[in-house]
Amino acid sequence: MNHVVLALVIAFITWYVATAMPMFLRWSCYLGGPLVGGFVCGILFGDITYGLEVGATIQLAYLGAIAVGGTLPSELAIAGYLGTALTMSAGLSAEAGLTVAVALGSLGLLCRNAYMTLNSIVVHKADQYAAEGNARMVRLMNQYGSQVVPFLCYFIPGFLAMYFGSQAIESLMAVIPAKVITALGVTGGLIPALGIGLLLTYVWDKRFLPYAFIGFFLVAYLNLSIMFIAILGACIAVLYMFAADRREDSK
Amino acid sequence: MNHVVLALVIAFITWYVATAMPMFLRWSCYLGGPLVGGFVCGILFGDITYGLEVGATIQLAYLGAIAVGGTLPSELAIAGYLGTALTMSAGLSAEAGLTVAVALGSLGLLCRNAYMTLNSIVVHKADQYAAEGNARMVRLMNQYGSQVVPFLCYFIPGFLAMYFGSQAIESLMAVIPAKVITALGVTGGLIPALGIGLLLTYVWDKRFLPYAFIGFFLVAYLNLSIMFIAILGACIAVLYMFAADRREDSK
Amino acid sequence: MNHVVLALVIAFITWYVATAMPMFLRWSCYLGGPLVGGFVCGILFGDITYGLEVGATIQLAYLGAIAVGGTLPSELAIAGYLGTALTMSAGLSAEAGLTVAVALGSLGLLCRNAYMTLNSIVVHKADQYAAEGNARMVRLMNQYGSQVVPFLCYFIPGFLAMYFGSQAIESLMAVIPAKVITALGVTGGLIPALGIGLLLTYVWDKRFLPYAFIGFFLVAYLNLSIMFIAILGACIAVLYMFAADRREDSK
Amino acid sequence: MTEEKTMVTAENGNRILKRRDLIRTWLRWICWAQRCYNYERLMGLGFCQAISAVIEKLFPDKEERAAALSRHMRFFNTENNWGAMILGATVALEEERAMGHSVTTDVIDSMKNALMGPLAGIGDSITQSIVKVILLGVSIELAVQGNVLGPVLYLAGFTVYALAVSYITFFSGYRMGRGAATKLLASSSTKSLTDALKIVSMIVIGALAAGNIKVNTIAAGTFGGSEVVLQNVLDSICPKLLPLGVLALVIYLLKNKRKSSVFILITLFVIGFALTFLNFLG
Amino acid sequence: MTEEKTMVTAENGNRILKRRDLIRTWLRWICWAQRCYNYERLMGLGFCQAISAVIEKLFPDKEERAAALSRHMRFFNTENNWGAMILGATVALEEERAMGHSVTTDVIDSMKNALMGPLAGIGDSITQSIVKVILLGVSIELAVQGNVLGPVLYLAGFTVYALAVSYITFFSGYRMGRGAATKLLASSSTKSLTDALKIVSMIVIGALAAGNIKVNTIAAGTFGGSEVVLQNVLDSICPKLLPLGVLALVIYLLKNKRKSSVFILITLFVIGFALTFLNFLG
Amino acid sequence: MTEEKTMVTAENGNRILKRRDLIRTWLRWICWAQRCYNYERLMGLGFCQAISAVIEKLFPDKEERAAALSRHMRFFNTENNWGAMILGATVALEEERAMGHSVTTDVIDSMKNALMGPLAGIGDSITQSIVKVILLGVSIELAVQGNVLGPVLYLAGFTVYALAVSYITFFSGYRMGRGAATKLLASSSTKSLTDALKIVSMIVIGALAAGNIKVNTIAAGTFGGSEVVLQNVLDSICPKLLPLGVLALVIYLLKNKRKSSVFILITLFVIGFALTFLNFLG
Ligand SMILES: OC[C@H]1O[C@H](O)[C@@H](O)[C@@H](O)[C@@H]1O
Ligand SMILES: OC[C@H]1O[C@H](O)[C@@H](O)[C@@H](O)[C@@H]1O
Ligand SMILES: OC[C@H]1O[C@H](O)[C@@H](O)[C@@H](O)[C@@H]1O
Repeated sequence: MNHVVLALVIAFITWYVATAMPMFLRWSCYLGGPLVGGFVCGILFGDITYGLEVGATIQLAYLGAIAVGGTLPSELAIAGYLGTALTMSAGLSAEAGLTVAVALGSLGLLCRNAYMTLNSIVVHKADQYAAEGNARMVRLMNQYGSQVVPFLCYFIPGFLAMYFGSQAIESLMAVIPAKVITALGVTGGLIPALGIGLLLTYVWDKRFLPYAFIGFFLVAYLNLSIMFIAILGACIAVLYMFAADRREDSK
Repeated sequence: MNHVVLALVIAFITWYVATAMPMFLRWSCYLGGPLVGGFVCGILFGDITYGLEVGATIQLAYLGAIAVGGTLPSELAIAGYLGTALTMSAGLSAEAGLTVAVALGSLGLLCRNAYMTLNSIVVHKADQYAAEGNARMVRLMNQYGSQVVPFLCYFIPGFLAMYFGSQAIESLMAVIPAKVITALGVTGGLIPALGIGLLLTYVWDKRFLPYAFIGFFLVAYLNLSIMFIAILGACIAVLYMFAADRREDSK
Repeated sequence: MNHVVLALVIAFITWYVATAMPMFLRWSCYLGGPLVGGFVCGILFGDITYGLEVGATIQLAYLGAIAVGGTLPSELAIAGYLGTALTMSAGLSAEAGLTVAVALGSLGLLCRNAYMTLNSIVVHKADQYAAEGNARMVRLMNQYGSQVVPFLCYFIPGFLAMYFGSQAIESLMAVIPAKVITALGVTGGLIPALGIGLLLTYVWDKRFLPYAFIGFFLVAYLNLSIMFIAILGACIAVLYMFAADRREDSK
Repeated sequence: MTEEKTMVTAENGNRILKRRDLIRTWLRWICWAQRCYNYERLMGLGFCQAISAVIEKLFPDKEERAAALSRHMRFFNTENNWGAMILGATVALEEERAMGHSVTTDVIDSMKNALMGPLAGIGDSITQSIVKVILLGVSIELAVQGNVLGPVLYLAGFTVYALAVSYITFFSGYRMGRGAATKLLASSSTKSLTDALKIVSMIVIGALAAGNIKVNTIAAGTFGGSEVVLQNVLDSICPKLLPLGVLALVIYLLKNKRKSSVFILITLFVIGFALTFLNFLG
Repeated sequence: MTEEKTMVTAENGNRILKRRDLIRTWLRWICWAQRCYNYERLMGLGFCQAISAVIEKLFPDKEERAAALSRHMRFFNTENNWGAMILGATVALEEERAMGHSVTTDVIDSMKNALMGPLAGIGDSITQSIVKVILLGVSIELAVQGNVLGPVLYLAGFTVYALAVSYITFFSGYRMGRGAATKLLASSSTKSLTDALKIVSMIVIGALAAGNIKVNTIAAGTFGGSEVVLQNVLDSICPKLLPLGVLALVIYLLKNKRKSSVFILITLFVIGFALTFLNFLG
Repeated sequence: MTEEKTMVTAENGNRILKRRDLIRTWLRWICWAQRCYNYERLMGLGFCQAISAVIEKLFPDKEERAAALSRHMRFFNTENNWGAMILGATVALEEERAMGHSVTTDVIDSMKNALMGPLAGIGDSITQSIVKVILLGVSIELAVQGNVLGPVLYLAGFTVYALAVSYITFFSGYRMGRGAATKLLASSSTKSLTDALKIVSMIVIGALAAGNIKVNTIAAGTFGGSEVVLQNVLDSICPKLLPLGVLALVIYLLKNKRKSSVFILITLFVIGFALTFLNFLG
């Protein structure tokens, strides 16, 4: 695909996932941004395996990302779609890509804060229509008015980053010493601990901590697949529920 | 072994298991008919491995066969002993043999219904002896009178099926297209689902369903042996019992 | 190392572990005598693998050894340190060494009984100092007076056994028929059952017996490592504790 | 426990029946109770044979004996092994009656009638759905590998079960008389024992399903230039998905649609043939 | 259960809204409730769009309609899927109000306010900490192996979850009106369901940790003449000790030291670089 | 908890002993309490050495000191680590006595006597049957593979255990005085802790048994023309049946027949030799 077209497509997707998608898809495509982004970019760049590898690696850092009360720790549409695309077009390793994506994700919070603030304007306009009882225009405000600012905030920087960025990153990588590349790789192996740590603190329940150890050591010793462990866990959980309900009843 | 002698032996065994065996052996040899039949025929035909394979395959269809209140879903003595023997003498695959056995088992219900109805005659005779206080004759009725009709109902058709059947089946198999043989094999792989499904509905208990999944996936993922799974299950079950008894006590 | 020096060192260690070590080390070095002894002798003889093998094999026989109320089933310092050293200097197999160690351990109870009886003298001396209010001399009695008899009881026989024993054992082994050696090996495989059996009877609790079976069959079928099984067990145990505490609370 | 023991001792003094009478009665039951099986009386004649020697000994008078034999010729049906408890209790009551205690024949007959159903219920489910399944599960696995221990273990295990259960229930029936089964059926440990057996059963059935239902798709196609084998795709999600699906279908038909075995058998044949000819399975 | 059913039937007679009105309302919510996302009102405008058609139908009078639209423009924020229950209940109450029952606008507004917090709480934890984690866990594993089923399974699973939960909660909100969420939040099976989900979550997180945190030491030295590779020593004690250590450190920083993600990220970078340059990791 | 805290603070004001006095007492206990081990007094002299410095400090008067030293020379025996709690409590009481509170020497002596048994009981079973077994189990496995970490882990683990437990119990004994052990022994979490430890112990013992009892039959025969190796037959039923059998025999002898270790040792020798010479084992 032509570089310009590619930049346009990536910029478009980034905007679309960030603010325009139907809500029932949005959180999955957004919170799972890197994973899905890796897949999408894999198709666009014609190398699905590479895309999946990059996406999965970046995703691990965001396992614990949670969107609560409208706030977010990072702009996942940018980290996930733009970050993956840049990594792939610069031909970086997944671990180096992780660094790129994490940096972009933090910068991206600027885009997010911009539209989350400026969209108030649209809402005030909608207030007027509501006061006139004009339901149709209220809907149009939500549907289309809402997208003006976001489009500017995501599409334009996205396009520019994509158009100029991959070249810049490539040149940068060329001058970085090998030891630093190794160190980036090592750090890339550590960062999933953050995502997983965040998760664990959210779900934290002293009573169930042994299950985390069981899961950990089942993989450490027996290298079982996650699906199998999830199935086992589900079976145990259902047994627990029945037992708990029975206890309740017998009270 | 001479074909006639073989036919006589198989017919004899079929009758013996169906109605004449000591009761403490009867249900194991009957409900486990195909498994035991495969073993017995394996010895008779001098190819134990083949016999066990055929028997085990057929048995799976009857895992859920339950004899309640004198009724039965199939005549397992005929399916298990005659069916295995015919399969082996015609040299069929275990899956094709399954089809043969299932068909015979259904037909065999005729034999069963015949003797279960006609044996009333013996009972009425025994009533007379009882009314005379003649305990010895009552016993003789039960021991020997009871076997006249069954012997006719099982031995004769058994002998005929065995004597003429294998030839017939062989010729039949020769003209069946390969695709049908494949389909029989495929169906043979599906049929155990019936036996296992029946079983599961008998034992059905929502609270314990997760254990069925655990068993399933332990085999699916780790290919553990049934004996090991049964031992694990027994350990869990005993722990459950102690816990349940403790709950009882603490009430 | 020179044979005399070696004999001196082993005799010294045997005494030190038996009565002189700081108490917080004593029970670990004593009850785990063969394991630790195997390690120490491995270093002294310059063949750690051999030492560990002999030590671990002997240790299994003493898994269930428990020191209660001052009594002991065997003199573990002698079995563990002297026994391992003799085995190694005679170049015996671990199984044959087990027999040697077990025999020495039983003989060693003589040494133990001697000092446990004779040390009363020291105590009575200390009584006098206590009655004079002389705390310092009481301490000296405990620290140094206490070691006179033990040193004689362990160091001297230890040195002699080590100096003459290995030669004697070697000659003995040379004349023993092969079948007896095999039988010693077989018996060596059986003896851990005693240690493990003793343990099980100490910890015995009907309610938890299924866990012993689970542990057994996890190793028998899947050959899992003990560390993994201990971790699994610990997770289950913690879950059990939480559940038990909850039950307590809800009463 | 102690109460029961003293009861036994208290009565032992005047007992007419010897241990060998009891053993012979139990043996006749466990060997021949279904010998003259028939729809009219089921195990009626078998019961009569089993108790006949006891009746002969207890009631030397021909009239009484004839009446007793006739009474025990009636319809009777219960589970082969656990049901021996009823025989034991009947023997005890007939003995008491012979000893002149106030036990009427009515009491005996109605006890037989009252207990045969419940004991069939508990016995059938334990014997046929649980013990049989576990033994078959283990044995089929061995047999499939061509190991003769499969059937041997099965026969040995089932035989030990049958003899042990019937022996124990027969004699506890005899010792405790009428109350035996009532006690058994009410006890809370019978409940937790059944639960425990269900657990083992469930886990074994699950394992059997994964090991023995065999369905593999041969469907394949090209997707984005490279060949995709459907079975590999399914396996990468989770192995044995198709067998699980077939089992789920069968259970749905059995439990929710209340279809018969024959209907399902035919359905499986139709599915097997159709999907084979469509080149989906093979 | 029966009580609720009769309630529904009793009211059904005079209902103004048709099923398609409800479906459209639900669809608008689940598609566009966050379309005009902003810090001032969050999902306020989205809520208004979702309910707008209902308002048009219930209040033909322009004044009334304007007032209603304005009221539903206010600040609103809850979890995307579970929160649909509040919309359902609001629709039900507005309908009752239109039908002349004694429901005041105050009641409606305060219900919205009262429920949005609790439903955000339960919804966020189930959707984002549990369902997402399990789906991601399974999918990442597949993706790492280069299997496209990873993202496909994830998207499919999450979408089915979002649609199913919002549909069910929306309609039960509508059917039960005000009481819906209160009931949900108080029920003891919500508690044990959350516990159960936590169990699955915990075990999956543990598994993810062992599979995805990657730390290997390259330290080695000579000990007693022979070379000792530290990583082998650690593995012989227990595999994956270093990943476990890193995770323990992160959790300690998060929970005990209450450090921010950014701080930890930097810490991990520093550790990674330092230990690489010290030739400890590699 | 709070109650206990205030107690400590309330008394702290007038305490005579410094932290270093306590540390030194604990150290002397944990190092030398069994140094002059003997059947007459067991740990009596060791106890006296441990508490001697405290006595010197509390009772400068020679008479009083001599009396106190003599009292603590008496027979004393308890578990090495958990028993430190008694020393702690004794120190606290002696201090109170020195401070003029109404604590008599009788109270102190009878407390020592009353607590040494129970603490030996709980301590012996935890230290020797549980902690030791788990550590040994893991370590032997490593040692058998020739890994020096085996003994190193064992020594490190046991030492940490001994120091930590004795430190904690000594100081809580000191803080809580007389009530300490009583509380400990009565608490329901001690009960569930012991249960939990038993669970780990049981599973580890089972694993040890399967891994370390080694019995293989070399019996073989021809059956139906083909050679049958008995060990293979047994393994096809279930691996490790013979070790399980030997263990069952030993447990039967220990528990049901109450045989001594020596008897069993001889039995095992006899079995080993007999079956080897019969060419059954090898
Ligand atoms: O916390 C409730 C709710 O707040 C915002 O709307 C978003 O962050 C949602 O993801 C979240 O569910
Ligand atoms: O149902 C009770 C009983 O009925 C018949 O006698 C047979 O089907 C037995 O197998 C069954 O146990
Ligand atoms: O039984 C209490 C105690 O007695 C003696 O002092 C020794 O055997 C110790 O190991 C044990 O703990």
